[in-house]
Amino acid sequence: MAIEATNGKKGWGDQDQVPGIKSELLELNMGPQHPATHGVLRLLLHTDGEIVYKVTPVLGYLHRCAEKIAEGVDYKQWVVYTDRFDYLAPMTCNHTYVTAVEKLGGIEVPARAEHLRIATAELSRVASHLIALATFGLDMGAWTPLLYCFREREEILNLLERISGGRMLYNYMVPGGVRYDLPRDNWVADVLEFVTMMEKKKLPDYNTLLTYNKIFIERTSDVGIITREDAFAYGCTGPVLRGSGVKWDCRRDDPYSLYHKFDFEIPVGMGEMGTVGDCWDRYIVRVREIEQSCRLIRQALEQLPEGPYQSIELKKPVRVPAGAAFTRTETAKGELGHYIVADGGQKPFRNKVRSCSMCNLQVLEKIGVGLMVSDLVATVGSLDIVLGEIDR
Amino acid sequence: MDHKAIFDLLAERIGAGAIAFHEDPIEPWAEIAVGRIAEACLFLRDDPRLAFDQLMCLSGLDWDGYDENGKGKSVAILGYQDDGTPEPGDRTATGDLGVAYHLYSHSLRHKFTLRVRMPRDRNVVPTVSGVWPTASWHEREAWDLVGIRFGGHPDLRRMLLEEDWVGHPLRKDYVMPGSWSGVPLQGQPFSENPFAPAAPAPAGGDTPAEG
Amino acid sequence: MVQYFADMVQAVGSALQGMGITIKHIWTRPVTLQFPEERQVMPERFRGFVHNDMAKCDACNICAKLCPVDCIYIVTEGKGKDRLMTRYAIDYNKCIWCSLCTENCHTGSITMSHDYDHSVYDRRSLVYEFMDPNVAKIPCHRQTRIEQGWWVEPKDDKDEGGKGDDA
Amino acid sequence: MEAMYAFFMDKAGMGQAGAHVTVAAIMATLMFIVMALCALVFTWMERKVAAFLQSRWGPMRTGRWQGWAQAVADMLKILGKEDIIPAEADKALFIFAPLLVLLGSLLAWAAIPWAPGFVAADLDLGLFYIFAVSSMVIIGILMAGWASNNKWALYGAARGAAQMVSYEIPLALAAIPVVMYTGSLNTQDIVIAQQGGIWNWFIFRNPFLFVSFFLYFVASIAETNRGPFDMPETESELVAGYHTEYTGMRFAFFFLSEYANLFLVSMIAVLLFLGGWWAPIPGLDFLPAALTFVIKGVLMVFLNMWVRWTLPRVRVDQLMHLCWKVMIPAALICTVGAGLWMMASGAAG
Repeated sequence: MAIEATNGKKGWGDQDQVPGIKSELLELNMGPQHPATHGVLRLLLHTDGEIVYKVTPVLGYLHRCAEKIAEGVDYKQWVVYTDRFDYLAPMTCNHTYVTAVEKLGGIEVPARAEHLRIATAELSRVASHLIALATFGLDMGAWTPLLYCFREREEILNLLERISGGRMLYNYMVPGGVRYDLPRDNWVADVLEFVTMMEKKKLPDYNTLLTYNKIFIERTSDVGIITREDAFAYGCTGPVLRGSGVKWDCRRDDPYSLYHKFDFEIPVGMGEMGTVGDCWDRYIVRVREIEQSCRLIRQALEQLPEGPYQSIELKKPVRVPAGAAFTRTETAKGELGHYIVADGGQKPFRNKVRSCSMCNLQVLEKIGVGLMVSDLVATVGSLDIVLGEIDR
Repeated sequence: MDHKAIFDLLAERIGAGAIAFHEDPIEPWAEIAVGRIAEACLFLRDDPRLAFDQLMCLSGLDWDGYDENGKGKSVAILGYQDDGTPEPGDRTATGDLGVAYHLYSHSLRHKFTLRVRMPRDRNVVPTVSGVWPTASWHEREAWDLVGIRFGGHPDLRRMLLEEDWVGHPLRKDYVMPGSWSGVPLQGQPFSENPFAPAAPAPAGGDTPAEG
Repeated sequence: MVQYFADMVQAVGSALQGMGITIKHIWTRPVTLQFPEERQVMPERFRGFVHNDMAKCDACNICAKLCPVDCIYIVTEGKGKDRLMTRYAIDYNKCIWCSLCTENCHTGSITMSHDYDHSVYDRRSLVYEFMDPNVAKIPCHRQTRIEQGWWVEPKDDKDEGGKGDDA
Repeated sequence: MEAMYAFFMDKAGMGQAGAHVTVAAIMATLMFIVMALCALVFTWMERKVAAFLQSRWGPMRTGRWQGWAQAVADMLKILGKEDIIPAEADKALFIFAPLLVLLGSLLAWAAIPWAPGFVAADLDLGLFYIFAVSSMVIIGILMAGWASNNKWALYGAARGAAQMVSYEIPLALAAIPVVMYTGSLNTQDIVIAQQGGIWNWFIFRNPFLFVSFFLYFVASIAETNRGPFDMPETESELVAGYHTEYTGMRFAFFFLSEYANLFLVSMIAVLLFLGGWWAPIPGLDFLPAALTFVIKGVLMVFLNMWVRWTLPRVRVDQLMHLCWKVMIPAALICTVGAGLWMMASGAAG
């Protein structure tokens, strides 16, 4: 499908069309195998030279129909599948799902379990934001921050591996608590040490290396601006919404778990380097969220109460009374939601997942128009999508 | 604002289009007539007392075989037989289809849930993608997976599956096709070793030992 | 005009600062490991390849039922006291290391080993037959049930299936 | 060189023309071998430098020490790769492009003065010649991108052509103050003018020359298409840019020419600003002249790699902005400034 540039209009770009010469927009397939599309996203571009005139995301290359699988496995078994949504921050996805099941099933969760959940989920969020930083830098051509961020992420994976047993896909939370208590070694001390190192040494390094680098600022500021109105209209959530200057965080404003007990701030994009809602704002929101997550981890672990870490027997299947509820929580990428329709049995009747990355990506159709190809890469990177969650 | 009050405002506006309000303890919801949903959504978004500026979620639902008694006796989805082929789908589904809309207002901080329900053979719902642009992809997904048409949608294509895929997987009577574009889609036989002949155990102690 | 020169100074300055960060890493020891020689010590909860201890297994089929991906194949003959197990196989092509099987095993026979690196030439080789090929059938009923928690902290990693956890 | 001419003319009895041809052939072969060796060494060096900057080990397996044989293994592997020419490609151009790119780098090597008297082509217009023939690389890149019949390759080629043509100007302008000081375009003369210790190098002669060196360095990065100015490749945007469709030996030619160019511009920086073969302090002049020259070149290459592995990439329009609105005015100012300085200090000959 080629769009003819001369279909009645005077021209596509700034330049005038030469009369009598048929010109077309160049149709480019960016992806599904492309270094900058963060997985198997395919963007169908119509470009005129470097300028993009139309972006059409094509999804489904990682589709596994997890929602259909949910109807076939019971509530506990499906926790495993939630790991596979946002495979960069699986703990937060676990958290969403178990919160949804608990809300619908009226399951009490012990405070210790909630503290452990928050600590692990925030660790996972830090890991995911590190990947976001790293790959965003890589999209800009900065290789070295990628490796540094992966080095720190590796530390987080080691910590989470020690408490959950899984390296990337944890399957740690269950409805009614967490699967395992603290490990026998001094896990808490190690986490606190890591968090301190992250705040004191690593983040300043990243900031010097990438955040306040002039080239990086030039590449990202005033690029891919999502206005406040667009962010609401397109259902953007998470750092994308906050990057547009909206002080909104599900953890504080629609509280779940024990987040209301802890003290943390919500960083928002303020347009320090350009316009509010540009790529740099979305990026800096993630950097500052890492700091806030570190604070949350410290509070959750320092105030870790004694007591049970599960409220229901693990061997028994979870039964959820009939009903339907939508639950959303703040994952690393945005607000992940589960709409569970239960029929009173062991399996959900319908489990719809509201994918935050999908809504965040959708805005690209609007803001991608008129960008340069390089800026489009930056914008996709700043949206920080993960295809496992979009395609499910 | 209280859910009931929201519903009353809505009922005042669209009259008989607001069919019923269900005071569910976990999540109250309102049932709306299929034809009036876009109008209702526009009202909910634009009325300053309501100001629902975010569509949190739009879910397509297939109510076929839903256990109304809450005993967990819903019709099971079709799975696979022991030989790996999908179960034969001679069951004919008769239940309704539905769509659930979860709305949220950032300024007023209240939520509301709307549901529509329509017979299986008249599966057309007015689109709300004009109200919230985010609904566009949600509706495409609902069309793709559940098979609900959204009237007036600007670009109702399949989103996650291939354009020429047959069927809508999240319907309860969906049968996995045997092949798609010449690609066989059957699963493997679960009861026996899928890779005949049986594999020899690799040598060396690095692997789980034979029992 | 001032902005023009300020930008230039900032560009050069921030580039030099960044180069200062990277050059620091030349002097520090790299963090990566040379894998086959150096190995990370796996934590005790690490979920590696699933291992089934056939001496304990009584073919109750719970693991096979709980497996979300149906990767455990158990074939038995007969009923009651005469029940014989003829096949116990795990397809590692499908296994997703979720540990649902181990935590519900009431005999404690199925465990997650610390073995994580394994490569084969043929994916058929990843279907593991746990039955001794010389013994065609194992009576399922021969042992008493072990009552224990849903998950046992392994006391000694060396006993858990493989040996690849340390080197 | 003179000894070689003498040897072939007198001892072998070849006559003047014969001796010239023979010496040229020998030097060309030598240059090609050195160039190939450089590519091998710098591939390995790039990987190790990148690795250590990034807190990794880099290649450690091939060869006993620090994976030194990795580059050799890579080259052998790349020779064994299938040579693919896309069906829709323009075959002749596709085949010819890598050769042209390589030729451009190779020709420029001829005028590099390795040691006193040891230069393959001792041209009076040496510097001019180097800048002229190295522009041939642009044609090769444009050819490769067009012939591949791949949209990404075309993008890369178009960007590359725009970039390299633009950056030729600041590159040459930055060299003009040096030429003014020397009064000659001959590469040997330029080096000889810097005789005697680090304070006699052109980079430290006056502030304008220092800025010129900096401009030259930035322009040379752009000229070699390396980060942060690797517009023709931009692996995160254009997949691999102009060599997307190339495999095997043809790809190796691009690779070879990239590293040859890298060393070439580093050596030009050394001969223009960093004193050529002269030792930095008198105590170090026991080293052979060629070795001093190469060591300085390698240090410049290291600097280049260090920059590449630290900085993000600029956008293509910012690249042009940098060239036309920042570097060319700055280079012109430096030229004028250096001239005035020269007149003021009475150094003008």
